[in-house]
Amino acid sequence: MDPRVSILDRRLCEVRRIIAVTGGKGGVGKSLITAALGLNLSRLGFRVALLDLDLTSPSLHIILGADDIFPEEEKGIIPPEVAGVKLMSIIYFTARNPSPLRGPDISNATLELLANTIWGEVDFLMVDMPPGVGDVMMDIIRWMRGSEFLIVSNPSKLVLETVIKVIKLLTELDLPILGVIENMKRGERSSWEKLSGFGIPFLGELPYFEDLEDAIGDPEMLLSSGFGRRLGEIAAGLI
Amino acid sequence: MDPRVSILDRRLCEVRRIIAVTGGKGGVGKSLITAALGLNLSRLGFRVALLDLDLTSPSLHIILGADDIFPEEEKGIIPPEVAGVKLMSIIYFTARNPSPLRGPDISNATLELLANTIWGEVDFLMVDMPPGVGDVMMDIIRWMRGSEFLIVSNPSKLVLETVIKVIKLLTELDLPILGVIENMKRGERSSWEKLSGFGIPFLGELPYFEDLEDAIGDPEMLLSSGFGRRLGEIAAGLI
Amino acid sequence: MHEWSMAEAVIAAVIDEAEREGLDKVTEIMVRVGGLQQMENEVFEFALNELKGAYGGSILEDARIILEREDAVLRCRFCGNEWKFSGIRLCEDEYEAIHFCPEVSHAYIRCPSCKSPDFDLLTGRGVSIAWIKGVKGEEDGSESEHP
Amino acid sequence: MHEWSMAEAVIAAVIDEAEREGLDKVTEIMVRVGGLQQMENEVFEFALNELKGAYGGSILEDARIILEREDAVLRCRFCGNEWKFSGIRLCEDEYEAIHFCPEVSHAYIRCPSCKSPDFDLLTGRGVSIAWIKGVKGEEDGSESEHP
Ligand SMILES: Nc1ncnc2c1ncn2[C@@H]1O[C@H](COP(=O)(O)OP(=O)(O)O)[C@@H](O)[C@H]1O
Ligand SMILES: Nc1ncnc2c1ncn2[C@@H]1O[C@H](COP(=O)(O)OP(=O)(O)O)[C@@H](O)[C@H]1O
Ligand SMILES: [Mg+2]
Ligand SMILES: [Mg+2]
Ligand SMILES: [Mg+2]
Ligand SMILES: [Mg+2]
Ligand code: NI
Ligand code: NI
Ligand SMILES: [Zn+2]
Ligand SMILES: [Zn+2]
Repeated sequence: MDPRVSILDRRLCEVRRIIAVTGGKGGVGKSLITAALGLNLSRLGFRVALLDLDLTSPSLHIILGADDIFPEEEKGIIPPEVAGVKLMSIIYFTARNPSPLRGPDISNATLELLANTIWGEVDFLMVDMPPGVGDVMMDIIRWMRGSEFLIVSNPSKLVLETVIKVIKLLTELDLPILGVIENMKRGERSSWEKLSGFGIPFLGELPYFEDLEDAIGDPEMLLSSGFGRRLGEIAAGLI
Repeated sequence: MDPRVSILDRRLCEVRRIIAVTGGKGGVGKSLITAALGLNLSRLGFRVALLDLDLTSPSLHIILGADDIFPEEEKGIIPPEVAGVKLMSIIYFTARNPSPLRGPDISNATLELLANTIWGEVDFLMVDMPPGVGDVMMDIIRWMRGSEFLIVSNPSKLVLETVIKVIKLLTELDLPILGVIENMKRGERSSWEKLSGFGIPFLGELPYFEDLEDAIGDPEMLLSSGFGRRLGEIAAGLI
Repeated sequence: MHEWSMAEAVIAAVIDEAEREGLDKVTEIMVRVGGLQQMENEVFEFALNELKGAYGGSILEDARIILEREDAVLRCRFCGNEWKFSGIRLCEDEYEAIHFCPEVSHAYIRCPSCKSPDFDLLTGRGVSIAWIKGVKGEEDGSESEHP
Repeated sequence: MHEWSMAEAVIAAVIDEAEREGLDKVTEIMVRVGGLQQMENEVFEFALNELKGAYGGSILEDARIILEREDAVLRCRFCGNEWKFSGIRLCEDEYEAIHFCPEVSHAYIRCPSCKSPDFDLLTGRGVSIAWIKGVKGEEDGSESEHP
């Protein structure tokens, strides 16, 4: 018997809300949105933790410029703070080595992090999800009960089909969908047109920001960028 | 004993070259590049087949506008042709239903497709890989022996770390790397600067094309677009 | 038929296994056929017998091939519920899709008790080789079993 | 220590299991400790005994806790080779990372025979509960085993 599952609810019991940022497709901006929302919520006075569950290509540590931090061991694993938010990522343990993980490894590593991380009192735990509709999505559903899902879409035809699958899946299971953020909007094209029929909220759209790349690695610059400020408005709507 | 593994080499024995398009990160353009390279090689007179292994968010059928095709059963599964190339995708079987697959499901479905697809004589089998460094990458390495790897990168800081991991992994295993394509280049920024030290070829760069979205679903338009023509040059270099 | 390509795989695998085990003749092959894949048993058996001489070997020309059905049993990872594939109703296209690729059952089947698509297949996915029997050395002819 | 949080998980899991089985007292708990996770056995055992009264229950206050080491054995999916974790040498940081999260062994360990990172852990990953023994109904006191 695996003892880890039995402790999960206790580990998360001081976490007020869990928001899983998803969408199914890669490269739509899930990680940047997770980070920028978390930073904004923290600046609004909330206690925020971020969990990077894109285990084979984690991004949050890069976005936050979190270079030389490492968790402490104290009756569990204490996530270090960076730019005012707690960050838990497998990057502390894999460093920069290639470390291919198959599905059961992903589930096991996720469960290990969830069973041993001591979050403390947290208002928002933001989970950055990997692309794909697979192990991590299923594991969050079974292991992080009470999660709310925030869906990131964009106007590309290549994104729509997968986003619809994710919405259908969450709807089938009666799981709470916070809404859709349409990222990288340019011109008239929009995916929201085709998503509005699913009866979920529209949280806002973000244009393509040419200078966003400069803010990666610098949380203050990210917050004060057009992207960061726009997500400040969206964050205010989530409270 | 699983009989499927024993037939793989025979199934692939009439395939001259297997090119797996990878990079580790999502949204860098792997699928568009796979499709555009395949279409170009086909126009150059080669027999081309495409295999979509991004099983939970397949894209090739959308890019090729392959709407009402279905494989035939004839001593195996015969991939249908679209725009002059053979296309094998799980989309024929999942339709648009959400179908979450865990790691072992991904491996099993991949093996099922590889064991039963009758490719016939093919000069280039292009494999569109999912993001992540996990089941599919490991399965291609063990089951599609002789594959050559083409790496798609882009100038974002969020892409570099993962691309480096993929290059290191393939290099460790002495697997053939065809080279790196730098996609979505804008301005001065480039990932190739940081990748050139790994001793692998640079295949070329592609700018960001504002009108590329219009060509999705229309193979002829994709071929004649700036993106498609640039990949024609890169395809010529692969022959 | 897809049954044919799976039969080719079985024959190729038996030849591989016989070579690994140093058998001179394969006398019996037990093939387990999972219910999820819905193979047409007659077609599959016909193909297996047609193909016994394939791939250049005479090693399993005389082998007796036995097919055994295995029920497909699914278990939900979310709630633990177990159920049989044979007890649920799908439409024809869905059965066909699952025949081609049993994993796409995740597109059409949900846990009857909690609606989750997060289930595992406990038994009865597809085709597997349960065991083969054969002889080493023509003269002695003693049979031995190889899982 | 991380040992402490794993001990909490074990205690919580034993309470859950005892409730499922309707036990009034847990008398013995066999905890298997996989070599890959490199738990400090004394710390872990100390934590387990300290925590026996945790989560409001007196149900396992008197339970005897037995720890059993299990060797970590890895098997390569590419070439089939098997090897023991205890037979390889890593540096200190690498051991520590694997202690925190055994799956990151895929970042530091390669198959000794073919260099592949595509291996499975056959045994000895981390902490599991092998079985618990307990009694139902104070008066009768008969022991039963629960896997
Ligand atoms: N609104 C935006 N404007 C400009 N670039 C963006 C925007 N959103 C995301 N990006 C860029 O797109 C790429 C993918 O973003 P990322 O957050 O890594 O997506 P995901 O986590 O969904 O894979 C990154 O290079 C990021 O800098
Ligand atoms: N050179 C380019 N110029 C403009 N858009 C591009 C370019 N390459 C890719 N895209 C767009 O980026 C998105 C991701 O491309 P895709 O091929 O799906 O990437 P991947 O397969 O790596 O996830 C798509 O919306 C695609 O249209
Ligand atoms: Mg991301
Ligand atoms: Mg793709
Ligand atoms: Mg499954
Ligand atoms: Mg593994
Ligand atoms: Ni068939
Ligand atoms: Ni420890
Ligand atoms: Zn269920
Ligand atoms: Zn090996």
